[in-house]
Amino acid sequence: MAKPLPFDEVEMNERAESEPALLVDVDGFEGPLDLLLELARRQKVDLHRISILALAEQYIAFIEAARRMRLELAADYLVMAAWLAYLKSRLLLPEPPKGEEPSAEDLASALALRLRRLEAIREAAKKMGERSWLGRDVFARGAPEPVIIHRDSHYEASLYDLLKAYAQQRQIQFNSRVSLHKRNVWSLVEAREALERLVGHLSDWVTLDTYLVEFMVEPAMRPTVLASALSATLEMVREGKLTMRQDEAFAPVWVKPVADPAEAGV
Amino acid sequence: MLPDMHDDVPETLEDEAPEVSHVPDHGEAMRIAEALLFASAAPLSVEELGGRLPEGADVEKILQDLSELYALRGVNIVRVAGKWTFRTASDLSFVLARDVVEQRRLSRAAMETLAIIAYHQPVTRAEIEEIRGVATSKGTIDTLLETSWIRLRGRRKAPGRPVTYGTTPAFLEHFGLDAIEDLPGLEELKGAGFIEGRVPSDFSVPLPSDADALREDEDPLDDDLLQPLDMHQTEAGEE
Amino acid sequence: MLPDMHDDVPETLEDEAPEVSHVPDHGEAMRIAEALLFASAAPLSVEELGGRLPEGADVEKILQDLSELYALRGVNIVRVAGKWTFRTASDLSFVLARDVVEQRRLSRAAMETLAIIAYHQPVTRAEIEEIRGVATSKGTIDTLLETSWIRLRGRRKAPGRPVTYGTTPAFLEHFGLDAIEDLPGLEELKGAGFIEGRVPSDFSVPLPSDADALREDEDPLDDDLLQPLDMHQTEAGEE
Repeated sequence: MAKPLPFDEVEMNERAESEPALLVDVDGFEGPLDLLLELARRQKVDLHRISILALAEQYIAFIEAARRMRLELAADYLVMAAWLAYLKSRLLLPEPPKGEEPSAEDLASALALRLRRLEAIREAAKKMGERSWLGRDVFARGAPEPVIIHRDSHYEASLYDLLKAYAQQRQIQFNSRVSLHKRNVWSLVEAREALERLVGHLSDWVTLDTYLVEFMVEPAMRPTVLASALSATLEMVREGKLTMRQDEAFAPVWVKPVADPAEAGV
Repeated sequence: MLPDMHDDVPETLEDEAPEVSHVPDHGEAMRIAEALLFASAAPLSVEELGGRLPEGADVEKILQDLSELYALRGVNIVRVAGKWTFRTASDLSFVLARDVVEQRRLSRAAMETLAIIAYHQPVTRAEIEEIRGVATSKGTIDTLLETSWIRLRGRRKAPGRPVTYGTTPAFLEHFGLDAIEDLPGLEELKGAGFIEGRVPSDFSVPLPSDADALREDEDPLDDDLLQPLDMHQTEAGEE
Repeated sequence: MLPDMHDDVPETLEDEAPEVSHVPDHGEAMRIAEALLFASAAPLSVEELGGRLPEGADVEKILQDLSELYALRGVNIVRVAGKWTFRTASDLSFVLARDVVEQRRLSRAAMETLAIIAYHQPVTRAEIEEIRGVATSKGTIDTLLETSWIRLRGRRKAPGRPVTYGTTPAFLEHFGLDAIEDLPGLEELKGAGFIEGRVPSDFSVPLPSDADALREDEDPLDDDLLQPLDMHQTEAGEE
């Protein structure tokens, strides 16, 4: 309210040049309601007893003065001026019989109420602004102390997980050992080649073990040599190159080259 | 005149047993509450304090005693947004204000808009404009949302389903209010009938409410509102 | 016994002029110092405080009085690194501590290492690595030591005198074993399907022992092992 008085300016406008001041004032208003409120304050009476008619006249005079000075006024201000001109004419004319439309008195009191409400919220905003703002007037602890969180790690592990981990680990170990032994596997191809070479030197029944003995230098090789040799032998029997017999279960396997493929058989 | 710093505090640090044995040591509980309130970066609720105080401690009494104890000191215990915290005494702002790191000043329009949101919440943008008699720039609402003092509450069950705005606990904390009912001048506004809605407008607002629960005439926000830009576009379209 | 919160504080809030006019109001200066110390993000030096207190204030006396005033409260005014600050009373640090029990799972590497220690104890790190076929990180052993399921038993009587590891009673307790001998043997592991397929003839699962008594090939731990870092460095040197 230290604000320059626009209402005075309008009246003074008749007498003196005050264009620059007025320009500033129009810019300073937050819309037509704000301007009306400021004009109303100039009446220096309680907003409850304000003369809306006088207020309307002052507003219209202000707007006309502003337009004379070719000030650019927002449409809002002009709309309000037009509405107030209408209200003024309604207030001056005798009231028509009760119709659909609200009476001029109702319109006037509604406007007064709006002004009072705006003033009330302005007052509230001012009071809020005057409160102690956090970070402006009052302050919180500048260096709050953090809550120290003791993390007590509780490890979860089940016996199942433990045994699984152990078994897997050990299995990887012996699986990798088997893969090392792969180099020591007597492959079927190797067995076949060896048998074919040997068969050429034979003429009579011989136990398979005898043929293979030179390949069985390592005990670890024994199963693979026997298995591959037996497979290769069976293959050669099928092809009619060998004949074989076994006297009883788990007894030595005998083999003999077939001189004449026609004699092939077990 | 000044309250004694140790009123009602049993002298626990001497080797005497407290007189009433079934009540936990009040003085010690006060010290713990003091430490908690001092250390915490955020205000603490009675429940939060109670959970950290010795079993059976009378939290309300402790807070009352602490408030009195610190009432005239350089730091006070205050209740904001329903929780308790230490704040520097407001009369000392002149010494501390120098520390302020460029506190952003709210424009008059923003301050008024904030006040309308606070006193009339839940409130739509159209309603704010009706009270102020002027269009609200998008920037004003954005600035307020940025302060985190206001929030989008929901949508009014009305044509165009406009967004409703309300204040946040941060608003209460910033303005040192315990609850929205403590807004300054609320009684006067109520008395003048401005809050109840005996105003010549198409909306009727009872007492302001910043409760999370939506009013009867509010719908929840839609997912599309997670984009503030969309929100303002939608709103602009409504008017 | 307790210092009065208002010792030396003139009753400035009554409308009396301070008695001694050339000295600034000591009580008011104390309040300002309190607020400054409270609001400051970092401890304040005597100079920094003096610069904000009323002209002529006796900063040292103010700090001394404040220290005494708060000495038995939940927060104290303390001097750290030559500067002054509020701190939670040290005997109340427990209220600021929160115990969080974190459920953590052992990494696969840690689980395997633990299993090998359990079955092969007393076992050295080199032996664990031989079985697992990969190097064991220091972190893995540390994690296991943290669980308190394994312990350092002694030193192997071998070049480099490597540390031997074994399990603890806590290990038995956690895994629900009555004794370490209750760990399933090879046949049981096979029977339970943990080991499948062909098992090499020379494959065996050792009979573990977690007895406190050292084995014949173990020496007692030396004192230098109290430094875990040294221990691991020593071990690393062995490999």
